[in-house]
Amino acid sequence: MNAVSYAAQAVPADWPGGYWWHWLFYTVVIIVFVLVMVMGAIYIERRGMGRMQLRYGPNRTGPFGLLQPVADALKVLLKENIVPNVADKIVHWLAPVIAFTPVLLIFAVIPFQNGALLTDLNIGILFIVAVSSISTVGVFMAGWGSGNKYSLLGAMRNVAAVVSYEIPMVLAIIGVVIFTGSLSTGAIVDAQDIPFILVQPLGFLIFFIAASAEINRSPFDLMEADSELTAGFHTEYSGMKFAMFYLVEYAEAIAMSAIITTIFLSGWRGPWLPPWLWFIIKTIIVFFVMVWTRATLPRVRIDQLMALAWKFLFPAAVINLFVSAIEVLVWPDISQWIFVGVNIAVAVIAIGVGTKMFKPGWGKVAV
Amino acid sequence: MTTTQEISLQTEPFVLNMGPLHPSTHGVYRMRVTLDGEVVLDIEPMFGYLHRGIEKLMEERTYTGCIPLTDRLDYASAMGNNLAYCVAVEKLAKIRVPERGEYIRVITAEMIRIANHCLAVGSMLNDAGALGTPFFYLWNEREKLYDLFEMLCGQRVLHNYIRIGGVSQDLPDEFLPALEKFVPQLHKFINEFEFFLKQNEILIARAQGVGVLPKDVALNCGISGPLARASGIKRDLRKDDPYSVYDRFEFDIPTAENGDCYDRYRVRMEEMKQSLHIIDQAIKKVPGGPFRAKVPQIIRPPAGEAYGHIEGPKGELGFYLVSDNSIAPYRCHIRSTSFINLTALRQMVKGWKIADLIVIFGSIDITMGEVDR
Amino acid sequence: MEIDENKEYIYDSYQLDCDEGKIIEQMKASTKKSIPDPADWIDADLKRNIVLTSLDWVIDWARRSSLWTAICYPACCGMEWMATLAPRFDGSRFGMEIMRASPRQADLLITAGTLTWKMAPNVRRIYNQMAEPKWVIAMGACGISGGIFRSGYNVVPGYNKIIPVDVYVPGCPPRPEALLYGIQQLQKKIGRAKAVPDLSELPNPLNELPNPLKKDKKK
Amino acid sequence: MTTALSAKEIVSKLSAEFPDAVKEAGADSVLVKSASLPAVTEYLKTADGLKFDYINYITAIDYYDYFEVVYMMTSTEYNRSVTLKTRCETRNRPTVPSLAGIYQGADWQEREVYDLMGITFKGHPNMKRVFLWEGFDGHPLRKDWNK
Amino acid sequence: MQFKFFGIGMLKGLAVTILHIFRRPSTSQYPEQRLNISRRSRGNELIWDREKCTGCATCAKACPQGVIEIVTSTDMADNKYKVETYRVDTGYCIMCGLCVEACPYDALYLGYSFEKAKYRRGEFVQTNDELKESPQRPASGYFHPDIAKKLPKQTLLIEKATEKRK
Repeated sequence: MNAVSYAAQAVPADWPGGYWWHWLFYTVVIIVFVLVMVMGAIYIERRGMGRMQLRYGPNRTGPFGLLQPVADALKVLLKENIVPNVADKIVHWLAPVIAFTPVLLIFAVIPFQNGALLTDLNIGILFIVAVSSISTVGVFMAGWGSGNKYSLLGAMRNVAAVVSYEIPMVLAIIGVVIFTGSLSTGAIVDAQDIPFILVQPLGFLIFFIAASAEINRSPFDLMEADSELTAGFHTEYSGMKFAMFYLVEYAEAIAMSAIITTIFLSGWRGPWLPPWLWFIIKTIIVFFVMVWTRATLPRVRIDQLMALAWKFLFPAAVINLFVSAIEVLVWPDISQWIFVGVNIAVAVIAIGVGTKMFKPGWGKVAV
Repeated sequence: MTTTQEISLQTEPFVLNMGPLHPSTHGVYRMRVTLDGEVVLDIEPMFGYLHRGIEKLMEERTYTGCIPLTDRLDYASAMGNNLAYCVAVEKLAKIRVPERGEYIRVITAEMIRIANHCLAVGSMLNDAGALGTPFFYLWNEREKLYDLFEMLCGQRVLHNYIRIGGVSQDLPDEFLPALEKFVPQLHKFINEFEFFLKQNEILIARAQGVGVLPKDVALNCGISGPLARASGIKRDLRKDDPYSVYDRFEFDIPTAENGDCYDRYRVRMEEMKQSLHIIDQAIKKVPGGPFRAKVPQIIRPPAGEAYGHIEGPKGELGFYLVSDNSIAPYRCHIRSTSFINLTALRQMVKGWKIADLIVIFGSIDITMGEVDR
Repeated sequence: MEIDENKEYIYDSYQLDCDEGKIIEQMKASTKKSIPDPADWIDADLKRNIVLTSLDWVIDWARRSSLWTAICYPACCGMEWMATLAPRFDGSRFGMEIMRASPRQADLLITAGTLTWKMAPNVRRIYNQMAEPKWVIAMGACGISGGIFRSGYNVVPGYNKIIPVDVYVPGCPPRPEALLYGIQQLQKKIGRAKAVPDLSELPNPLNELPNPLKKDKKK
Repeated sequence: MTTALSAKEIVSKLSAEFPDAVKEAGADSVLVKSASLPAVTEYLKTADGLKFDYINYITAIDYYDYFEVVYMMTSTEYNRSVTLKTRCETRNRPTVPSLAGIYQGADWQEREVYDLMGITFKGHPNMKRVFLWEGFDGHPLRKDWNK
Repeated sequence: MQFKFFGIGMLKGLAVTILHIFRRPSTSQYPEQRLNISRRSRGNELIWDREKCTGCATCAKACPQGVIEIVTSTDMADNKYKVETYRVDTGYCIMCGLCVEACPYDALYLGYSFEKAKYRRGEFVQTNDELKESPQRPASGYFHPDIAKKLPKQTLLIEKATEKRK
């Protein structure tokens, strides 16, 4: 028994309000976890990208520059808050809040370790999919409410990306659900004797790409697109509200890393170390891969983004779904290690065929 | 892979003001972009935000005093501007440059070409959204060249090194050994960089077939340099109108056929290799003797006019000088490469997306200091 | 989709150009004197108040260790500014590698290059768009005094005609180390004094000038 | 080596087509009447054996008495160059026919000359100031312009 | 557009970036680790030697923008010019070095130091003895090879890079 679950169970069930203590405890845990992880994520990203670019990155504030995110946060929070005259004041104010809340909600169904989660919904996966796309509403409100053309373009791009990528993402998850037979996140982790990244390699790739597109990590960071749209949807935001968006950006990345960890990397399971540590380590590793791609790849164009979703990921996800369904239906009892081999072969063939058939975007338009 | 497709929805165009201070306008360039959604219908380039009146200022300065001004034209490749100006003045005043001076000039000119292409490729990739990494790798190489320039003339960016009739100071003793070390090291780096990006699917998707500049349009617009060579115009003043001692070196002119952004990137990478080849030959052949002809600080060229041009890193860079036998040029016109290369931008971007506009603009490789002068 | 030459679209580009010209002329006419250095303001400020509490110290520490820069590199000094961020000198060690393209999120304006009259309203606009607290470093000879182009017909002799400048870094262009030294001077200044000088009591030409932003709002 | 066509050669080539276009032949440049400039350049650009298809620069010089507009063209095929000049004697709204229809590269360069020297190019599609703002007083590269 | 196999090019790129983590960064951490700058460095100030100067004002003529202000008076006893004011605005000077090049008596040097950031515009104007050489204001070897020899050897990034591979 370790700290987190012990603390959770330390509150006797017969205390007045029983369930609410559990609720309160995990709310605090989630908020602290998200804030600390976001700070860590910012640190990892800046230092990691620094080292990939042959430099050090922030190393002056505190030991090894560990306090850099704290300084950033403090400074941004204390900056002047500007609302442009042409902005829609209410929408402009409301947007960051709406964007931020769903990110916290996602963590309600993420198991930090066995049984340690706010609520083990039996439709956990569905909840994640539903909630994670609400942020887009906030982003679009930001884009529209700012009264800035760059913001609007960025927000439009984000909506388009989320609407398209939701489909391959859900289909990729369904592949996992078929193997597990349950929508509950706890059950999915329990079912992963072999991590699903091996059983579902194609599904993992599709989910990873779709997730990066949905949360606008590079190479799909079209809605911010520094070099094109200055700062995208948050061009007109400063101070506290900008800090919220900045937080959303990284909290979403952490949330997606946590989801990937839960669904594909067998969540908190692992030898030797305590389970919650395994969960955090895996989340950080997934986030690091996101940083890594961000440091390496150029950005795709909006029509190529759409093309990738509809012409490549969607068919691939359907193939993955069918193959998984057939496997589970025909050989329900054999070892999953056989599926590992078969599915990796399927993934390689699907990508190979996709390469030959895929044409990204339509390029030039007659003007 | 460019297919053309009609837009079926009736939409209203809107105008986006890009610049003058936009992250990817390489300075202070401004465009009024008419957009239909993401599609660029038309652009109206506007400049002059860095117009410092260099041509007017040159009329007030002595011939030597103009050299610091030329540095600040194309600040990404200051040495090239110095050379072009001095070539023009020497043509006007009929001054012969000693052998050693000519070789030093060739070495520095090729060094600045490499430095400029490092920046050009890096910033194009940066515009394409590769967040800094390729840019910083290339900048690291540029930094090595900066070191060498600093050793040579004491400044990293604006060199003010080449003088009328030669160069300002002789090579320091440790310069050539350092350069000899640099050449194989850069070869190694270029190979690594090609491995890094040449085959990258996203770069290919973003750059291949994008912003095609047909050969005839390029010629009609007066476009020169890597931009023209990527469109298949095999013209390089180092071969076609050799200045300095370029006729003594062996090198190729890399060209490409398609004239898209990817080809421009390829041509620049190849040119870096060719420049290294020239430097390699020049190091071995640098003769002794004086590095500067005996030219006084203040010269009075005979009345007349001369047009001196060189193949600068960005293309044909020329100075048209009119002298009235006084200590300052009567009129100096700068045939600035960037300004004329930019002419084709409007044709290249029509119908492409706003994201392509940025990449195409980046692939032209301009410096606003040279456009606005 | 065709652009109809005859149809009146959203804007008349010539009219817009003329409007811009008017703003520039207005600006040129109204900036005869340079703005006094904020260092003087702050000294005056220091005499009047203040006891620095430990909370102030933390806030100053946060502000000076994450100076995000606005993008403003018109000319040559931009090269050295890029070099400052590049691996060799690595400005990111001071937590300033994040370049905010949107001035609203930036703290520091490094004016890397010559300022022309045509550009002046835009720079003023960017300065106005930045959220308080904000600082300005004038980089290079052109930023300080107009440098070699000072006698040019389109050149503003120094950024301090347009915006208050906190630190001047000489050189043409200054080496990255020189710029980093300038940034350290600024960091010292942030730690030493109240960050935002009270502009209202002191002679501040900024308040008397036309604000290009207002022009847009009317449209 | 790009050989500059000597004035004699150009004159001999032009005299057949345009007998009264050439005003004066300098050392390596030809002074052309401004009215016949577009026809001459069109001929130089398209005629066999000439093919001056690439325009190097357009500039103007203020000689107090007159403005001289200088054009330099290069033939990429034959690697030869030619320098044409034309003059406008008046200081008040000097006008020269535009070459923007023949060389696209002339478009912005003519705008630049207009902006800085104040020479109007007749027939140019978009004769606006390019560097300075609308409302700028005078044309700075003129010798009699001062602040 | 031709793709070989989806992801190969991207994987190559990813390999390159991850390998760079294990290389030594090329950073020199400025305030603590200082680079030896070039022996010919054109630092951000001008150094004037009062003893050598004859007041000929060649430097002022050579300066492309007229930064140098020099006022002289005739010294009847020695039959020499006496320099009364020698004023340089280092905020205006662009350190092109043409004055140093022009000076026939080696009385002008460019500075070797570059840390000259100031809070006030007025502090850049330096007159007479403020322009003297001192330990805080060492002279650089620009156009003075004898001084250049004494200065430390320049740190080169290229040498750092080639050493590493050995």
